[in-house]
Amino acid sequence: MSLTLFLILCLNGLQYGMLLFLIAAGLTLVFGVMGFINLAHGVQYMVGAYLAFAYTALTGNFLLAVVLSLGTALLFGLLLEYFVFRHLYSRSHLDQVLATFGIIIFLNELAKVIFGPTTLTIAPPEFLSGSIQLTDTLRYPVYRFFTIFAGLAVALLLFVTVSYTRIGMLIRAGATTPEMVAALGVNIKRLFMIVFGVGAMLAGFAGVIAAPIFAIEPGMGDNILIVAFVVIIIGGIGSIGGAFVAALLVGLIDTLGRSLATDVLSFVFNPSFANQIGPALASMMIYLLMAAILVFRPKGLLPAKGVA
Amino acid sequence: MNSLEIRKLNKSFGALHVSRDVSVSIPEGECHALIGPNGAGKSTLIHQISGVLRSDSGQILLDGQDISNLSVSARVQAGLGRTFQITSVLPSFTVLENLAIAAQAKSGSSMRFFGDASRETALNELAQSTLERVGLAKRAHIRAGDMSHGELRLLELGLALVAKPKFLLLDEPMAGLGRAEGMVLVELLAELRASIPMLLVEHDMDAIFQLAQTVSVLVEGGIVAQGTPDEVRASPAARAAYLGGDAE
Amino acid sequence: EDLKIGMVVTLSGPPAALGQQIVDGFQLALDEKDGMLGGRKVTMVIEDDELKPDVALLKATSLVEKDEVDFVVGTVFSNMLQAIFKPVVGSDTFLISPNAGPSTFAGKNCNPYFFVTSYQNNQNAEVSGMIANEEGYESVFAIVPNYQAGRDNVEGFKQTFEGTLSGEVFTPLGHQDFSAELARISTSGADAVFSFMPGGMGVRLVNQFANAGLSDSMKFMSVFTTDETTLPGQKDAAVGFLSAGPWAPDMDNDASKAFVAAFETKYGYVPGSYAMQAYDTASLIDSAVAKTGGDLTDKDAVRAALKEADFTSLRGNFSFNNNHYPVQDFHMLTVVKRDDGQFQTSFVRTVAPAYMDSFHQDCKM
Amino acid sequence: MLIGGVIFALLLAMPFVMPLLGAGYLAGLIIKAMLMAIAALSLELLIGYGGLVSLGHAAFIGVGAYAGAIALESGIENILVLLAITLVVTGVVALITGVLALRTTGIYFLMITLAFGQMIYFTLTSLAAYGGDDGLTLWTLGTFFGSDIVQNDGGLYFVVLGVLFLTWWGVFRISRSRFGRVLRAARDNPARAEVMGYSVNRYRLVAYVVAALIAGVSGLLMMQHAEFVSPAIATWQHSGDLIVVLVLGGLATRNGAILGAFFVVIIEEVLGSFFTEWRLIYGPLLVLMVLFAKGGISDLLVPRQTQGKTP
Amino acid sequence: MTTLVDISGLKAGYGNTKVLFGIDMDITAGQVSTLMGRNGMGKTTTVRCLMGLLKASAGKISINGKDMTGAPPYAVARAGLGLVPEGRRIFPSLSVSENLRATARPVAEGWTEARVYDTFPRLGQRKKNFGFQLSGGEQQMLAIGRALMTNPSLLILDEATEGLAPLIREEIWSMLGMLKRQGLTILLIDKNLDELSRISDRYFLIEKGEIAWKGDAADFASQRSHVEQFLHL
Ligand SMILES: Nc1ncnc2c1ncn2[C@@H]1O[C@H](COP(=O)(O)OP(=O)(O)OP(=O)(O)O)[C@@H](O)[C@H]1O
Ligand SMILES: Nc1ncnc2c1ncn2[C@@H]1O[C@H](COP(=O)(O)OP(=O)(O)OP(=O)(O)O)[C@@H](O)[C@H]1O
Ligand SMILES: [Mg+2]
Ligand SMILES: [Mg+2]
Repeated sequence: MSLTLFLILCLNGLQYGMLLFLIAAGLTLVFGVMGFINLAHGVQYMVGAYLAFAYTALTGNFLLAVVLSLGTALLFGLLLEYFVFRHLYSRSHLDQVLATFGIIIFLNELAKVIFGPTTLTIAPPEFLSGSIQLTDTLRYPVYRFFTIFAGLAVALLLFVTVSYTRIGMLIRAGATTPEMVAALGVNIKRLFMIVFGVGAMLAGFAGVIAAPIFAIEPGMGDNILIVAFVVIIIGGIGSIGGAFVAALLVGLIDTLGRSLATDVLSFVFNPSFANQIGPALASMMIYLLMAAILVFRPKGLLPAKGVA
Repeated sequence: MNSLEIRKLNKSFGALHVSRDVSVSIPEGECHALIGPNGAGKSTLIHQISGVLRSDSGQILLDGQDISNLSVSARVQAGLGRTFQITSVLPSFTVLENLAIAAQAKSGSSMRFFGDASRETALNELAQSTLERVGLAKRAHIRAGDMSHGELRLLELGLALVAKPKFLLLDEPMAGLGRAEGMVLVELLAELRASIPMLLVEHDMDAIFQLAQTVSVLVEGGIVAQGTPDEVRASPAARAAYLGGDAE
Repeated sequence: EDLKIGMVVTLSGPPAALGQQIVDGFQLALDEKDGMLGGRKVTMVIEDDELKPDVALLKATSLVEKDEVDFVVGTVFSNMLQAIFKPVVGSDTFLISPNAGPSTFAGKNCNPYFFVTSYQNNQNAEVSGMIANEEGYESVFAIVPNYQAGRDNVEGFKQTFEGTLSGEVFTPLGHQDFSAELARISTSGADAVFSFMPGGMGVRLVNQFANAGLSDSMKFMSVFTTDETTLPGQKDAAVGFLSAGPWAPDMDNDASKAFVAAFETKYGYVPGSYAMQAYDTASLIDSAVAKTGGDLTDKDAVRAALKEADFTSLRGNFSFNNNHYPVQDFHMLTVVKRDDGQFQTSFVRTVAPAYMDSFHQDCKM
Repeated sequence: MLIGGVIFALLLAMPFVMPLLGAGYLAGLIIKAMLMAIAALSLELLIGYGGLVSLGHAAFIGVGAYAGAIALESGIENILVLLAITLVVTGVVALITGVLALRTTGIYFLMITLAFGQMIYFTLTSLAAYGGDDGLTLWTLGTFFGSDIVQNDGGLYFVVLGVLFLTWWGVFRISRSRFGRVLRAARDNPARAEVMGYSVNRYRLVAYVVAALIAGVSGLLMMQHAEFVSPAIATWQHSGDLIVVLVLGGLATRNGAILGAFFVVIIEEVLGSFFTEWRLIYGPLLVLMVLFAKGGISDLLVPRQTQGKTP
Repeated sequence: MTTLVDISGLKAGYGNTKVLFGIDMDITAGQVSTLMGRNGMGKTTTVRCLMGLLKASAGKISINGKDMTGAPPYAVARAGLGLVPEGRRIFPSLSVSENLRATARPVAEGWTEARVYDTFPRLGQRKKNFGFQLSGGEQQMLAIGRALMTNPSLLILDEATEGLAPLIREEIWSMLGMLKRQGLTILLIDKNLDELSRISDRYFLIEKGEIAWKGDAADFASQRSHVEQFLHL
């Protein structure tokens, strides 16, 4: 395998990791702060992608579509929170799982009814389309760089907000002792609503960004939701830093694993056996990673401190 | 023979050395009090003895048996009972069930899959009598989670007693108890003292002077004074660090 | 009494597009014959297998036991076919597959009650190998999803392809990001890519392939990757890409032309081979029921009538082999953009006339 | 108790009225629901009483089914031998994964079980010799010393019903036993249970393995009923379905798992038979059930206070 | 003398259990009021209702003359009530310093982080430690500091000296005396009658969910044995 290929793989892993981070960040906040298991988070990613599709079709302008999609995703998250989720915070995790599962079922079907079952795509905007020459042999698409930078920017913003600002403290405090946060003068319902809305918006943003690279289809959020859960568990629930590290780890390992597992195995085993085992092993890779990490660190890599 | 003997226990959290070479021996029939300022390391020591925290070094002997390397549950099976500083019960079980389950641990295997445990009269009777002892008989069928703070403290003690421990670790049992309840508790402990030796962590000096035959003063992880209550009361080290001037 | 036909296809999730083509194609045939097949009025019971084996099983049992249908038409996917196979043929009901054609039932486990109107799964890939030979590709890179059908397709391709396979990559099902694979492909020095990537995977692969600028330096040939169900998502990215199959919407025969025109008018989209096969399935049932005079009690007679395949296939030549899988011509197809802006596959040339699958010898029937 | 009695009486009477209603299909539907109920009951032991939410439970169904299927393929036909093989294989897999998974709790446990479930699932899909992810059609089935009593044409219905009854009864007994009580105590407050003198993980591991064994048996029966195995039964989505069944039915209630299973199977069947977009109704229905029927179906039938207070 | 908080006819409970059967209390601005009663009589429940943490089934609460019945906790807090809850309830995932700052509402000449550290040097030493790492007593100091940082006009302390070493307890009592002199209104729940009587102006005795006795310092001094009977001393 050439060095170029390896570099591309790393960039891809990075880019996938960033996308995962955008989804996982909202998920880990909502989970960490409200103790709320939101399975519908993946569906919010799908909603983002469909919104981008609809708005690009409507306005013909990608940037405008992004802005509109973000606004709508935020609004959508707030509405969901207001009508459904806030009634579930005090309920058991399993009730939350069931209710959000119902929402997934509904929205996936709705997307199919509205947009049809077939896979849709949107083109990346003109100014982000070409690719950049990195070395003589290595070109990398601008759009993918854009996603990496968008992810990094959001990560930095979130990290600073959560670690150093007052609202960040309140978010962390609300995670363990919401009642006391309220009793000391903070409108916790509104805080939760904001966190939820921002989480939904981040997921939507990930969907918007992913739309031009991947394809848009009903149910597209389901698998990525599981991966996002893997990320927040590896990182430690409620920890933005953990989510970031874990997202990169998962992004890289998954990307490298899928491309290299078979090759690596064929050093050891005969090629046909490697071909048979390799792909299965590659699919298992992130789960192996998670299981291994949990066996040694049952609360994830960088657990949020003091959260029981 | 000493009932509980700890030898040179040490524990650090990072740079913070919380127990420094702590050694205490508590003979049969004795109540030994551990006092010291907030953050001195008293609860940490209790955690070390009960096994919730692993010591960095040192030895713990219960009735001559070295229990330093046993798990929490194995130490309980070996005869160690404890209460938590922050109440810890089974909130969704009734008060009686809480005690029955604690009693069950000491009466034969719990890997029994078919009999109805709630009908085991031996366990229920033991639970009931313990309830009466700690003064919660009237609350037997309340969900533990629905009780007030003070009542929970009593249940907490009951949970330790029902298992018939050979030694009792008490971390601030009086905290949160009203005057009247506190007095009941002191009487109860005074009565128990003869049969169950105990290590008592408490900030309520009246209680300590009523109960303890010997006292250790822990300051910043190390023992600075040890002796009878009167000796300790007179010790300048203890007064400076803990009791304050008007303790007399 | 009505002729009862049960249909088990996938109508949920993204693959619903395939199931829908089958439902529409069959319905079109029915409508053209005023709701009658072989002179008998038809009642359809359409069931969604949800792409879950246990659901498929239950639906199939329901069709044969509750509705007591005369024919079961299904399924889209091979694993669904496996799930419904035994209960349907076990109750002596004819099972006609309008799409899935696994090797499992083509050889020693062939069954008198089972017919396939599409193809044997490996055939398209085998024909792709021939196309690669004819086009003069010396080395080809194969990329398929890591599941049974994916592996079968690579095997099929290898069977006929005479050049070297410069690499084979198995991606997870539902794979999103092909850039790593594409990087590898671009440095492999292969003349062409061979792929089997149904549904959304195909859309992503083709778009990412084109975006990476590989279309200029490398040929793209595939099966079930650039077809009428994926082209609306691929559009210009797929133009000129090659595929293998028994039919394309611009097939030069009257029946086919009429079918495509009627279909597009009625449903507003370009029919793919799924719709064509469903239409042919309806025609097949029509011919068999007519031959038996509408009497379906004599199973042997029905079987003989089906076996004759005495109907006008939209594909042109069509007959059944001893294992009840089709013998038909396979062609090289390419993607074109039509004047009305729609995309479709287009007939280029016939590559394998009257082509038989390679399992029929094992069938003792 | 009453409701349970009614359910089992109905199920027992069913085959005698069924011929009037399209036997095989209805039997298939009920068997599907019963199998789901068995698997859900086994999971109940973990979730309802142990507080351990596993998202990899279906993997044991898969392991059980494949152990049986592979043994069948290699010529073993006696159902009792198949059962033994299934139990041994499932038990070993459960023991290994259980020891590791139980190092974690809560959502971490959920995710690590998901991870093990996925590993098992991917392993099953890579069994090319047994059909890979297309699954495997079984041309022969398990027999009871040569008799077909344990097959669809014979008395499989009653076999499944019998296993369901045993599971239902067993899980209930276990929940009230000494063992079950410790398990519930550990769910309530593991630190306290530990200080009471229980080595919490040992109890949890036993529960985990027992639950897996029952799931394995349900897998074997599934195989016998479908005459087909496929890795699809081992997916996490299937585990998720089981959780849905439990929560809908009412967690840690006597009949919740059975009620939930029948509810889910019937509602899907009924809604699905009306129109293809039935999920537009099913989804919101789930949400409404959670919001307004807090204790699940069990509580709708018998509000929890009167429902034999747990010991 | 203005009434800061007025509670009348307050009834409340948990689920089906009734706990409060009609509490009437008035807290006068600038005074130290004490709520006494045996364990489980409803002291904490009364405080929770006052703070809006528990919904009362009947009765009225007004703060500064404004009806606050059923108001959410944050609104009550912003109306000037600062709570040191039973069982400390500090924020375990925040550092000591963050615990103090997170919900602070600074005012001119009010409480600052530095002033809290002056009052509790022990906290100053453990500034960077997380809440969950603190000893029981340290947590208690933090809970008091945290409430002070909201610069309340009424400070409510529910068993605030529980678990504190005698020296610190002494400090807290003298600090409360000082706060009182500075004009802060205080509501105390404590079992330490001797210490209480040094600073308290009003007494409320709660018995089975009702106010069984109330009186001022003079009443308390003269009727102490009567009160102690209620407390079963
Ligand atoms: N996990 C931990 N990490 C870091 N420091 C800790 C940890 N646990 C306890 N400490 C520190 O160790 C010291 C001793 O704590 P410990 O709880 O033993 O005190 P204590 O003597 O019981 O005090 P109190 O009387 O207030 O309960 C305290 O300063 C505390 O902050
Ligand atoms: N969360 C709860 N659920 C149900 N009942 C409760 C709950 N909290 C308290 N109670 C009940 O309400 C009654 C009053 O409790 P409360 O905590 O107000 O008492 P208190 O006077 O503060 O006692 P203490 O001095 O022990 O703190 C008690 O009998 C208790 O059992
Ligand atoms: Mg302590
Ligand atoms: Mg209280």
